[in-house]
Amino acid sequence: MALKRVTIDPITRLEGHGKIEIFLNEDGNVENAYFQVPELRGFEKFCQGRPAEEMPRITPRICGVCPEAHHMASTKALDQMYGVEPPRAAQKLRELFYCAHMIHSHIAHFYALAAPDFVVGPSADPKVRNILGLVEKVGVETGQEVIKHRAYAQRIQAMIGGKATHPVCGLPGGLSKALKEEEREEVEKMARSCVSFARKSLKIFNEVVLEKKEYVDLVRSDFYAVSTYYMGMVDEQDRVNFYDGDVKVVDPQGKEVARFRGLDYLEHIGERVEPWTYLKVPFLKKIGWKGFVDGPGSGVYRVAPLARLNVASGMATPLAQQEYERFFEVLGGKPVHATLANHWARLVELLYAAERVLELSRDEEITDPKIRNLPTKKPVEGVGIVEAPRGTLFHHYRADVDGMIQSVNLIVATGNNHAAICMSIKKAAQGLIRNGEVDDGLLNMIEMAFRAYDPCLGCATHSLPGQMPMEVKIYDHRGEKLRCLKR
Amino acid sequence: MPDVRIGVYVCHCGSNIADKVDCAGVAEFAGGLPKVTIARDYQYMCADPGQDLIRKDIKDHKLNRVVVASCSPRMHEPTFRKTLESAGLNAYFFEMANIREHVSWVTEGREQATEKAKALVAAAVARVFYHEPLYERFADMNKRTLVVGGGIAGIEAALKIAASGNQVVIVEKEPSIGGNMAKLDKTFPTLDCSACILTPKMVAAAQDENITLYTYAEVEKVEGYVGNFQVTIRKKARSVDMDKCTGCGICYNKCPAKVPNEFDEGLGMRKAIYVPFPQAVPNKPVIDRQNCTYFQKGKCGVCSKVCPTGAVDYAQEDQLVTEDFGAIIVSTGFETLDPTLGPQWGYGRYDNVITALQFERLVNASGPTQGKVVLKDGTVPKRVAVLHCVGSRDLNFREYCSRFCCMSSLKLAHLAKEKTGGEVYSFYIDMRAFGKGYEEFYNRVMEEGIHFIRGKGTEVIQRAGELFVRTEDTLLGKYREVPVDLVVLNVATVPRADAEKVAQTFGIQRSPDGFFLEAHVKLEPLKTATDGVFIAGGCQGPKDIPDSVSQGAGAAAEALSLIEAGKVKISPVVASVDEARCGGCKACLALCPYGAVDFDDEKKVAVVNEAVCKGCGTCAASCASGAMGVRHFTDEQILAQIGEVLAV
Amino acid sequence: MSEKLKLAFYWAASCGGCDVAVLDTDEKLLEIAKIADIYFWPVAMDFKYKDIKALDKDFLDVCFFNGAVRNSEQEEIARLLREKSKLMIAFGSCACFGGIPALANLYDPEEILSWVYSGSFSTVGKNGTRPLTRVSVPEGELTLPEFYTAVYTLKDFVEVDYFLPGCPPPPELILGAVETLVSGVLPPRGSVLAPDKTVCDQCPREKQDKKVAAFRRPHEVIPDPDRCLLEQGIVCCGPGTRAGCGARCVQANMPCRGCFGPTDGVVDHGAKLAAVIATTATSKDENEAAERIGQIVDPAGTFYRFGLAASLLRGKSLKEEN
Amino acid sequence: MKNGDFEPRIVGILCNWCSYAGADLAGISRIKYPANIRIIRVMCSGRVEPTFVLKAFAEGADGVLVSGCHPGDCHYGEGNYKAYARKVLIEKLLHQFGIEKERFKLTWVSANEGERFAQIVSEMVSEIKEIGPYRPPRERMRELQPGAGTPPAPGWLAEEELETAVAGGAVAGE
Repeated sequence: MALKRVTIDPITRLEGHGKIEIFLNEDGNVENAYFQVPELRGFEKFCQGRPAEEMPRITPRICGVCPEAHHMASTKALDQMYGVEPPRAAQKLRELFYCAHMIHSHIAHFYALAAPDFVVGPSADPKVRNILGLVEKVGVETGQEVIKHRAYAQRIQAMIGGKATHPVCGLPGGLSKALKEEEREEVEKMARSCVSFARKSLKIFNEVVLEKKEYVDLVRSDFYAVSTYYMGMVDEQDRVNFYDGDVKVVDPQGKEVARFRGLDYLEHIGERVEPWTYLKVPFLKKIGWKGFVDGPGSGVYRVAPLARLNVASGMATPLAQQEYERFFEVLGGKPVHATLANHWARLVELLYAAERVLELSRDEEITDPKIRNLPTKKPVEGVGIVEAPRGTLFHHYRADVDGMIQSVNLIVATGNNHAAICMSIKKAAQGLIRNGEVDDGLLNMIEMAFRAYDPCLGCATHSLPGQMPMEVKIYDHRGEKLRCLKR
Repeated sequence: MPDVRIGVYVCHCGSNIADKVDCAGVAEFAGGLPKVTIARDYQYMCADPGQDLIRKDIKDHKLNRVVVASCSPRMHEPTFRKTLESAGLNAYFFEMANIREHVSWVTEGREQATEKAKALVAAAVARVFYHEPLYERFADMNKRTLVVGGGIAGIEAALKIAASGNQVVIVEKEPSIGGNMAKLDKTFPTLDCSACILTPKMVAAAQDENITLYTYAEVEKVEGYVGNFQVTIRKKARSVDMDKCTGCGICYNKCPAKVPNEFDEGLGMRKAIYVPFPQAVPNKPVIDRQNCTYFQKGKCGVCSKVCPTGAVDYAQEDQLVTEDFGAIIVSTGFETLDPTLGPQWGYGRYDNVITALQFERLVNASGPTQGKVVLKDGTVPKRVAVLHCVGSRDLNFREYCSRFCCMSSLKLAHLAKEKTGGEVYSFYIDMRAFGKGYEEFYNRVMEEGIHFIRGKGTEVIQRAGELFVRTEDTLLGKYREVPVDLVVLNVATVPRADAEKVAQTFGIQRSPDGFFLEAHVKLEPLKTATDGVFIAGGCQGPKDIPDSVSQGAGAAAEALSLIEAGKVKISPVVASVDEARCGGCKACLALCPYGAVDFDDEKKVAVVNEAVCKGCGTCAASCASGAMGVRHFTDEQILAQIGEVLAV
Repeated sequence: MSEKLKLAFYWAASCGGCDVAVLDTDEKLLEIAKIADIYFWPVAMDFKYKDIKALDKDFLDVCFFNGAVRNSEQEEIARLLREKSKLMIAFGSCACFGGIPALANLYDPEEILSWVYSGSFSTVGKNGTRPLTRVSVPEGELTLPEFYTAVYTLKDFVEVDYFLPGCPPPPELILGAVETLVSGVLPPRGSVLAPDKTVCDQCPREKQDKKVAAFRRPHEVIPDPDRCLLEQGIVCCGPGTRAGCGARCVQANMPCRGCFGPTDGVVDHGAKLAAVIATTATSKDENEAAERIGQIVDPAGTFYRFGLAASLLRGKSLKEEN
Repeated sequence: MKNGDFEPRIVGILCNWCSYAGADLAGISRIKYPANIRIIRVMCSGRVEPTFVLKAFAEGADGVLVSGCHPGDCHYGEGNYKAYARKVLIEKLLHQFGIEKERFKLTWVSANEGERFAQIVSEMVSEIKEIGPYRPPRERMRELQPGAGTPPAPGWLAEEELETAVAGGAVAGE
């Protein structure tokens, strides 16, 4: 029977915009799926000619959802470019600031973007399948808790960064503003509250997902799993760290295959240009590009919370460590390939971030007024790497002797996942579209596969201008459009 | 805004414009421009019929804006503004397009000229649309004048103004008026005695009921603007009650403390309580507290014991008085270059090297030697050298010519000859005898047998107790060493040490040479950047007595013309602040050359003193918030003009 | 529910910070939800274009449009939302004046593509492959949108009723704007919903006459926290930038970069800033003046950091198109 | 690019006391120079803002000449020093906007330098003829309907007003 035309437009509840094309074979089953990013804003070009020290205040505009990630990566790139080490207090303050950002981002994503699917239900009425609907469901108090703690995280960032969205504090060799004692006390109070909120969030996840068989099956189900390499940053004890450390890569069996810092990223990561998307497709150079396929032979890798838990051998804080162990216990050992497990991993990280902020807020060095070393060397080249909420983020600059930017290279979190997202969507589609049988809830399920990566197309389009609505088009084997899923 | 109705008038200026510009075509073009109600071309717009035409149209066509395309606004803008006013329209609803000086007279082709004329007219029309009515304001003119500096220039100015029946106050820093001229013995070219011609004027000033003398006083602060200055004056403690003192002189005869006498250029001595010179005005003593035993050691007090009227008052203190004036004349004079700056001149190193002013005191009958020219050892010199241009016309010191030293050097040479009968040598670069009777005086002195050596006296050396002046004799083409007994250095004339402070106090600018800057080097020699503040005499640059006197009189005329007008016009083309927008960044404060921009600490905004502002617009051009604007040259007006000037 | 205010939020060429700013109204967001129905908010809610297309003309009371306009898609949506909304609000610096993405106007689109897809360090197989607007893959044909030659502001394409600048706009101003709109007492069309003062007005630093002997870059000095940054030689856009941000950056010891745009009546933000900054460096010695001004790096990227698309020139003159 | 029949349009912004008077003197002395310059008067070169220069280019000027009194001669003391400082920064800006340096000049012309003024204009005209016309970016932004987005050429060109203007019934040179 001939398919009618359906439309999804745009993909909502993810930061940015995207476009999905699905092709079917004779049997009306999925042959291939393409995830296209249709815009280019040109940051890598128009940052050329700008003064290097302005980069931490220009690049956050790549993404207003994770501006701190770009701010920090950029600031670290400047440290290296000017060969200047920030004072200890500054480094601690930067990490505190950055962990606060993780709290904000993970809360926002889980409650505002992801949770509605589980809590309200994938096939619920669109009018209620959102943060407000969620508040209805989980009760106003919880809703207010959510809002309060995200606000706390924003407040902490604003204290240190001047503004929470698009902070200004980062300078080569330190920060522009020290933390006052009264501010520290406030931070400690808020952090303590965030820790208990993070635990509560895990409890909620436990109730609404893990205790519901259909969801657990969904999470476990093969069509939400792709077995790829994983990349993430770890500290010297091989534990998850967002602000600084080695970038570690493990294979689909969880075995370490690479560990690098700074400029060496170029030896490990290559970016392919595909004619059908403006977002380049990164892959592991040493493994090589075998196309959009998984398995140990393919250079496709994944980043973001699940990847970070997969590469690390633990968390640096006690409560998060317990959750980390439980996570792999329930999901059957490392590495976990189930894409939807990202949501759980995200909450484990939320707990870690909260504990870490609390820890740092109690560090007697944190209020030290000495938070800047002035650069003395001539600027050359610098690479700054951090773990953005959505994965590993690379900023790479070259400047002239006057510190004016000559060239910029950026690999953003979502970019790393580009290939994997295509594959996940294909898999999900394969599992969810049978003979072109499609309904609205199921379309949302495709979006769930997509959303699990929390793909930030704001970031993805760092190299692109403008934006494009999301649509899923389905073609038959003759390449004729059967359905266009647009909303 | 009521509907804007613009009238455009294109002037032929006879054939001056019409030869190159299709005036009718331009008028027709103008007729098609937005808001233009009527557009005409006419033979001579500035002639009465032309102006009548405008007046008539304003009435008949209810015009509320007028554009005249003719000559330069620098020529006839005032004319046409009056035309508008006479027709009951605000003068500032007028704009002029300069199609003569900037078009017909400079353009080859008729076509290009016509197109350019159209562009300028379009721009003028666009601009006049945004014109706003502006109103000139008047402030009352205070009739009192302040003269700062009681030298010959200041005295002359004061006497002239007083003669007109208006009040003058002279503020003099020294205990007596008289200035540099009082130190001179004779004056060139007539050789009459300086005191004889100066003293009567000093006395006249002292006795004139319209003149108030504040000697031993200085101006501390000047506020306000032309017509309404508030001036704070510090009357230094004289330690002598001027009312009680009769000037009998017993005090300074009895005073035990001796001090080198400034008036005699340090050659003679005076007492700690003293009158600077016999003809001083006022002729009443002052105590020099730095050198008075009573003030330094707390004992003595001789003067107060001997004073018959008990006028000596050790407890006296400085007095600050604030008075209102309408105009200010600054005549603070000059001083001479410190000769020790040029060791090669030998001053301070050799006993018998002295300055011209010291020589003046030597030859002066009331001077330290009662007029005898003697060396340190008391003997009369047989050979005297007079050096011109010491530090003048010299890139190492002062580039400029000190103007009167050639003549004063001739005078000194003459006096040296007369008093010593010895040989007198005059070392000069070239002789500048430019004034009335000066060349004649030069000839006369030459006949007196002075040795004129054309060569700058570059160095004075002492060998075996004998002085030699080194020079390159440019007539003989030889280097010479001339042996002499006494060397007189006619050192350069320089601005007073406190010139910078004085300039700031009165809002006067200074030229690169450090002297006070006139408003226009040729046409406004007495005006300054600040309305109502005039300069006269040596403070503006080296001057001889006749020049200083005429400048004093001229400055008096400037002041009187303001006083007679009775009112000062305040132009409406000034800066203005939109207080609602000003963010108080203070960027504009330092920019104003007239200090017209002030800061209101209450409201935290800039404020403009419209009476002081001259409307240059520098502040507006530097105000990033657009809060600061300048009337009649607003961004809107100029941007509209720029936009339309390119439309054709 | 129809008595409630009908709102839409939309996100064009921007970073999403504006939407986060809306979330940053925190618990007030719930209050807004009480007095208003949000009909369209792609970043947070499941409503789709078909819902909007279905609406009657002027059905929505207010549309908050953030982001610059960079392609036909965005222009189309802008026009669509304009038609459906009684009031169109340019929300955030990008919609108001192009924002940071408009710095792209300093380069030709071609220059951008060639660096991103050939030049950049980690790009492999530099065989000149470029994204194409039409490309056939084994399974069929795929398309990508083509981009405009420059970044534009919202008002370049549709009538804008109000402007709410800021990168992003602070929650206080957002709530203030909503209150104003609810109150029904509307300011004149075209108004900017922020104070008509400059950042200096909100900056607590002590200010004096501005005479700058030498300009220094933010990373070169540790400034006195109580004195005006510009007077310390650090280029600061405060004197010409609209207030409303609470001078957050300067209070974090960093100079203003002008995200709120100019005050009313200023035609070109960057030009006004250039005027005041240059004037502070005035010297009677031409060489000295030139040397001082020489210390100001990247004036275009500094004074037009957020406003290039709304400036007089709008960007670099593009290469001849033959 | 060379262009024989290209006639550049140059906006001249001159200070009232020196340069405008200098231009007047050129006229009074009947010195001929190219008609390509259109002069606007300000009281002092210190009034000249970067905005004026950019406005001229945005409106399609091929060049902008700003002229004031010689250093030290400013009628207002120091306005021309401010003009100079701004000029240096304007040059940097124009360079970043891809506008050739020949298109913008700041000169000092005194009231008695009519000859010099004429010469400066002639030189500038021929230099700009060499490099050809300037087209503001707006012209190349094909998506933009003519006029769209241009900062409202201060309200006065608004449609309704044009109408009333026509309605105003212009009478041409009677």
